[in-house]
Amino acid sequence: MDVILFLAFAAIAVVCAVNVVVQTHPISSALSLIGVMGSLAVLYLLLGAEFIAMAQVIVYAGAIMVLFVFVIMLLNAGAESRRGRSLTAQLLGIPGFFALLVLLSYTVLRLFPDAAHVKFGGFTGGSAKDVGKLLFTEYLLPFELTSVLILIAIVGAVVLARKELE
Amino acid sequence: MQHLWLIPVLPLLGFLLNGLFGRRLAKGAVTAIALGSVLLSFAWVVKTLVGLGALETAYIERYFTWFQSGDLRVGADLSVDRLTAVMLLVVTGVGSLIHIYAVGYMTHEGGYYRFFAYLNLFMFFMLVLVLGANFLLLFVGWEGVGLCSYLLIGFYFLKKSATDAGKKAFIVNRIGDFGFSLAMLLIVITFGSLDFGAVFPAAASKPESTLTLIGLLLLLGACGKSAQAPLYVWLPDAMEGPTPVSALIHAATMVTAGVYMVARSSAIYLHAHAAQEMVAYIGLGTAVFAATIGLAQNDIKKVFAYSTVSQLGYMFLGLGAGAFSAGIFHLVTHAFFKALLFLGAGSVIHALEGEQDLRHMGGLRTRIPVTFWTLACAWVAIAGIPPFAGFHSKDAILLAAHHHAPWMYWVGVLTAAMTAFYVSRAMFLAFFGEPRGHHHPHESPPVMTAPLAVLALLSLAGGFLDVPKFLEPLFPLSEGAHDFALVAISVVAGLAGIGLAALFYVVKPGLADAVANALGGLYTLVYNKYFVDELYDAAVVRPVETGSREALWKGVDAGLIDGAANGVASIARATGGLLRLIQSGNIRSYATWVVFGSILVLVAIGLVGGGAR
Amino acid sequence: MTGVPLSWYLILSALLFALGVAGFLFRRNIITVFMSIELMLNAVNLSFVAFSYQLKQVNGHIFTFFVMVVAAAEAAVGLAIILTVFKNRETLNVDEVNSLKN
Amino acid sequence: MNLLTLVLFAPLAGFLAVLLLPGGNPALIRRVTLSLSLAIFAASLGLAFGAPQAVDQPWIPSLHIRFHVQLDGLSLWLVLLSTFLTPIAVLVSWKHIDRRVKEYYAFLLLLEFGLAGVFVSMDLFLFYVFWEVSLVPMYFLMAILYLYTKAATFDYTELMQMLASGRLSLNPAEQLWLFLAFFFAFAIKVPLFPLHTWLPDAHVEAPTAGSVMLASVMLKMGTYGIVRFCLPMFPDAARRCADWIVALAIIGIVYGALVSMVQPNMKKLVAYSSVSHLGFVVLGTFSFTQAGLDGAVYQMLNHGISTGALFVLVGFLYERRHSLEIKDYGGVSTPAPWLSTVFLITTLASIGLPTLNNFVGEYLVLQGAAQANFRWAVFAALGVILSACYMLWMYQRAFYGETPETVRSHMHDLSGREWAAILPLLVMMVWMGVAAQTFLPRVSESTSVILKQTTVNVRFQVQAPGLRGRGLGEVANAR
Repeated sequence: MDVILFLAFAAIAVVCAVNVVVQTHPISSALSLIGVMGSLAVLYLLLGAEFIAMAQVIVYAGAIMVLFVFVIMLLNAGAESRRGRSLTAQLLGIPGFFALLVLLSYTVLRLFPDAAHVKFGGFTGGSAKDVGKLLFTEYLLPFELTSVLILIAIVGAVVLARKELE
Repeated sequence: MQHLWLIPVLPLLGFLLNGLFGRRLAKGAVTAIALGSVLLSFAWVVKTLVGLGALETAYIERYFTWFQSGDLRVGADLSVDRLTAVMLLVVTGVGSLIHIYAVGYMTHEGGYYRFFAYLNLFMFFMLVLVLGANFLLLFVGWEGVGLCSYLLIGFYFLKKSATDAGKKAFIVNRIGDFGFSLAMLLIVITFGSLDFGAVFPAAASKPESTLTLIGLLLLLGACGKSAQAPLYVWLPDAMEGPTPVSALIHAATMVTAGVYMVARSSAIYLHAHAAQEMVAYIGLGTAVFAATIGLAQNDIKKVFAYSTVSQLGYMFLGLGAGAFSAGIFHLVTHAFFKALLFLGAGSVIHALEGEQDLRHMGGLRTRIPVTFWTLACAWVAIAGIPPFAGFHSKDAILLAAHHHAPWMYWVGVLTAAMTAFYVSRAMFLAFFGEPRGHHHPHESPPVMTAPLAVLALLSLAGGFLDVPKFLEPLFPLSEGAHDFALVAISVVAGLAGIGLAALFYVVKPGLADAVANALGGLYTLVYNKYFVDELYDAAVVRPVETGSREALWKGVDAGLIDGAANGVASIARATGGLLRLIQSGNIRSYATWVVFGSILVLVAIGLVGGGAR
Repeated sequence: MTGVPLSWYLILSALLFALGVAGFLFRRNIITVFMSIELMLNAVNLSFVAFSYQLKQVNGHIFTFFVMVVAAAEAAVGLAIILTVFKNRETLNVDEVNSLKN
Repeated sequence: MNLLTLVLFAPLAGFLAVLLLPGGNPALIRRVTLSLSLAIFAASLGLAFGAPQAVDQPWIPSLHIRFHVQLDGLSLWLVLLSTFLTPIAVLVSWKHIDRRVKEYYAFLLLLEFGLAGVFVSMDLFLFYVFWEVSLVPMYFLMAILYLYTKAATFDYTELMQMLASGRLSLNPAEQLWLFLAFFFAFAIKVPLFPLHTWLPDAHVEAPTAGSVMLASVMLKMGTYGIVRFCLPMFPDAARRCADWIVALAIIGIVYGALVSMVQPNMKKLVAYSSVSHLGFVVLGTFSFTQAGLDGAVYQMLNHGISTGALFVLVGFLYERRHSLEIKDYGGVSTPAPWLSTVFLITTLASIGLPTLNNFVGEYLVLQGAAQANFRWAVFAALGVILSACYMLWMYQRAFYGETPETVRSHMHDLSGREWAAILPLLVMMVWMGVAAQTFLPRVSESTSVILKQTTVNVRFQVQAPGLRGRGLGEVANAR
């Protein structure tokens, strides 16, 4: 069951990710990205990360991607043109992509040759309660700092956007 | 405790009071402070010396450690022995007289308080110089009097020639100090201390080559301070300062510091044969050389300045010949008569409202009689006429020279004749014959003539102070017999000099010019002081200055080093130009490079095997 | 059933990351580029969660949480910048945005 | 919280405080900065009396970097020099700085923080952080990282213990390269000939207070680093390179003096004279003698006081006449007698007149150099002659002679504020010249330790091939 679920959602994630990259219209890319995120949420669940899975759906798929779609609509962005390619990106990009993939995989495999197998329910410490406990004790200061960060980001976004829209 | 520190500190207080508040004080108060501090200091010297009695050994007072590094400790220690006692009396005694004189001389000058502040500061440093119980304290005084000399020569700082002369004095002295400093360094290396009490007793056990080097380096220092060849050039120029300064610093006290220092270091010189020989050679050479220049000078102060150089040469001759006490003896008598000569000259200049050229004087004998008669005392003293002061001391030196090497005696006698000639020439030109100036001379006030009278007495009778006898515990008297023939020859030489001068300038006034013309080139050479200044200027000053500007600053600094730096910069710029191709501003090519870089990192991790635990 | 080897998750993560990189490199639309970045962040999050499983610790979840927060903030500011750029330059093509001043 | 920490961080707090002040009130900012800096100076005076202080706390534990600050005879006076000169820098820029006043004074305090930090850091990483205030010495960074890879610590005390016990051993080549990397970074800062050409230009551009701080304290960071780190950690390499470095130092002494002589610009003249004076410091350091090291450290302080004062005075002149060219002056002593007197005293201090501060330092350096090699002293002493030439010549041209109308109309004597800035410096010149023992024993205490460290290691490795160490034994025999 674990294997089937993993393979299914991993496949969806990869296909959607490829779609993000190859689609020329941003709105298609955005919708594909939502697919990636949704399937990742399932994978998180499989890994025992309930809270993160929920957050993934609500924050990423829900909030962030809506923002993206909203901006795409606002700017009325169309399919991208084909001109003006970067030569460097062309020359180095494709070999770079494969080199990166191979190397990352190699490193990962080498670092974890005998890691345990993942079974659903093998780790149950990822509930909202557990995460919350840790978040509000040991990671209290970083947590508070992120709230400040978000506040600054909101202010920054407002300032940036307002300036041009007035 | 005799509180030796009071001796130098009193003038220092005078300096501080006058220097800080002098501008706001009344002239009378400035005078009182300046004179009072020096007179008190003199009184304290007398009291101390009486209190110390026979002074068979050095009396030392230690105050505080000036600085210490490792085993080397330099203390603020003062000491008095018989040599110091003589120097103290000369410095404070003659110094006091000159201070009194200066009150009259400087009355009408601007910067009255400044003058006396400097003069007091000078007294402070001079007293530290003679009282110091180690070489470094001696050096403090040594540099300090150099500073005061600089300030006082450049006292009329609106005159460029005056400030030039001050600067020249300081810098030439610095060349001497270069030698002195190196000598001190070598002394510390050799003896491990700078204290006189530790160095001199140990001198006998040290290798002669080291002692010779120390002796020669000290001699270089002495040459600078005491205006010996080849570093004498600053002293004639120093006459730009006010006349009391010339008398105090550049005749009676400061310039004799070199003599004092060599005498103080006699223990080293006695074991450094070559160095001592060198002292004699330099002294004799300077004595003759300066005397010849003195023959043809027309500025009354310049004549006396060259005379000072020459007389200092005499003292060095005495020291070099091993007669340290004779050298000090001459130092004392010279302080009397040369101070008198300068103060008298100052009185003449004062009377003539600033005229210094002998050719514009004449016939002053009746106009300013006090000055004339006191100067006459100095005249007979310096000419070596028995039984006056100069005769005794010069005689002692010449006898020692004869004992050392007879030829030195003969050169010394020749110099004595020249000395008698140029002083007589100055006297005849100034006081005899017809008045050549258009001035209306007036006699100086009593505050100036009184010190002249005291000094005149000392010049006449000073020779009977048996300084060599007093110094015998320090410098054993040489056993040379008192040869009357030698004495007679030198006296005759002096008389001949006076006679010749009388012939030239009184009996047949035209003769001098005729002789000068006959000598032609030789006269021009002497008249222009052998062009030594010009030679130094062309050989040292110009090349150094031009070389520094053109070669070092503009060449090496701007050209070579900055050029190299700019070269590096242009290489960097060229590299930057290459890299700039990458900096396209295109986000995606940047990203490509980031990827490229992370791939490299991964490869590196793979190669190094990081993380494989 | 023995379950899925952890390395599969990691390789999936690497694959998604590489795809994100590829998207970043090849796409010219600035919004798509931005989405590629989000993709890379997600790939990293997956790694974190996987490691967390392996080590039986919640810390990885916390990091993921923080990454999400940063991503949200970044999205807000980034999209605002994109808006501004678009207003100024009338383009979303990154190749045409190659200097800081007009 | 001990006094050392307080003195170290007070300027940082002051920096923040000044930044928070309203920018529209420059008078307030000046007063606050002045009183802050005075208070810091007063507090720092306490350091001279109490027992030696140290703070040693973990800072970045995972990298084993510690916040390790310590005060000894070497650093004490340099810290005091920084805190002493900051109020003076505030005073001399009182009128001169009229734009961006807040930023200027705030950064003056930040600079004080950095300088004090450099002098007390006993952790190489911490030292680097403080050093960053002014310059990015890449070689230095590389060198300390290399050391870190070998020793896994940045802590100086620990490094020295490891070196002494042999747990950390560097082969001669490693020592040489590490020494050179450290030395190069420091030598630029000193600056040692031929790396000095940045200095005159920097001074001409800097405002008065900048020049004062640069010349007085920041240049000392280089010489301090050499004495503190280069010598004890790499003694063999230091001794091996000593001949070359001394040669450069002597060239610097003579060369700086010669080039000073022909400068038409006062600030450049003083800047080149710094090259000459700091040559003495390097010479004393690499003589490896007690006197030389004491003299070198003392000379650092002396140079801080007297050259600082010279820059202050040149700044005063500039405020009046708005020119740094010597030819634009002349006869200044008639309209401004006190200014001239003070300038003269400072000049005399700078050329090493006994009873003023520089003399003691120069003498000890020369003594140390002479003990190591008499020829060094001979060449270095030439610099003493030349210093008289250029300083007095400048003084004569600027202050003596007839006063041109252009000068007379601008020149007035010292104001109360100017007195407040210069008088402490004058007092220090005399004090340090006459009562050198106030300062020297503490200095000797530290330098003798450093000297011992350089000697001990030589004894260990004296057989190392190609090493011709001049051990202390030889020096002792020479005496």
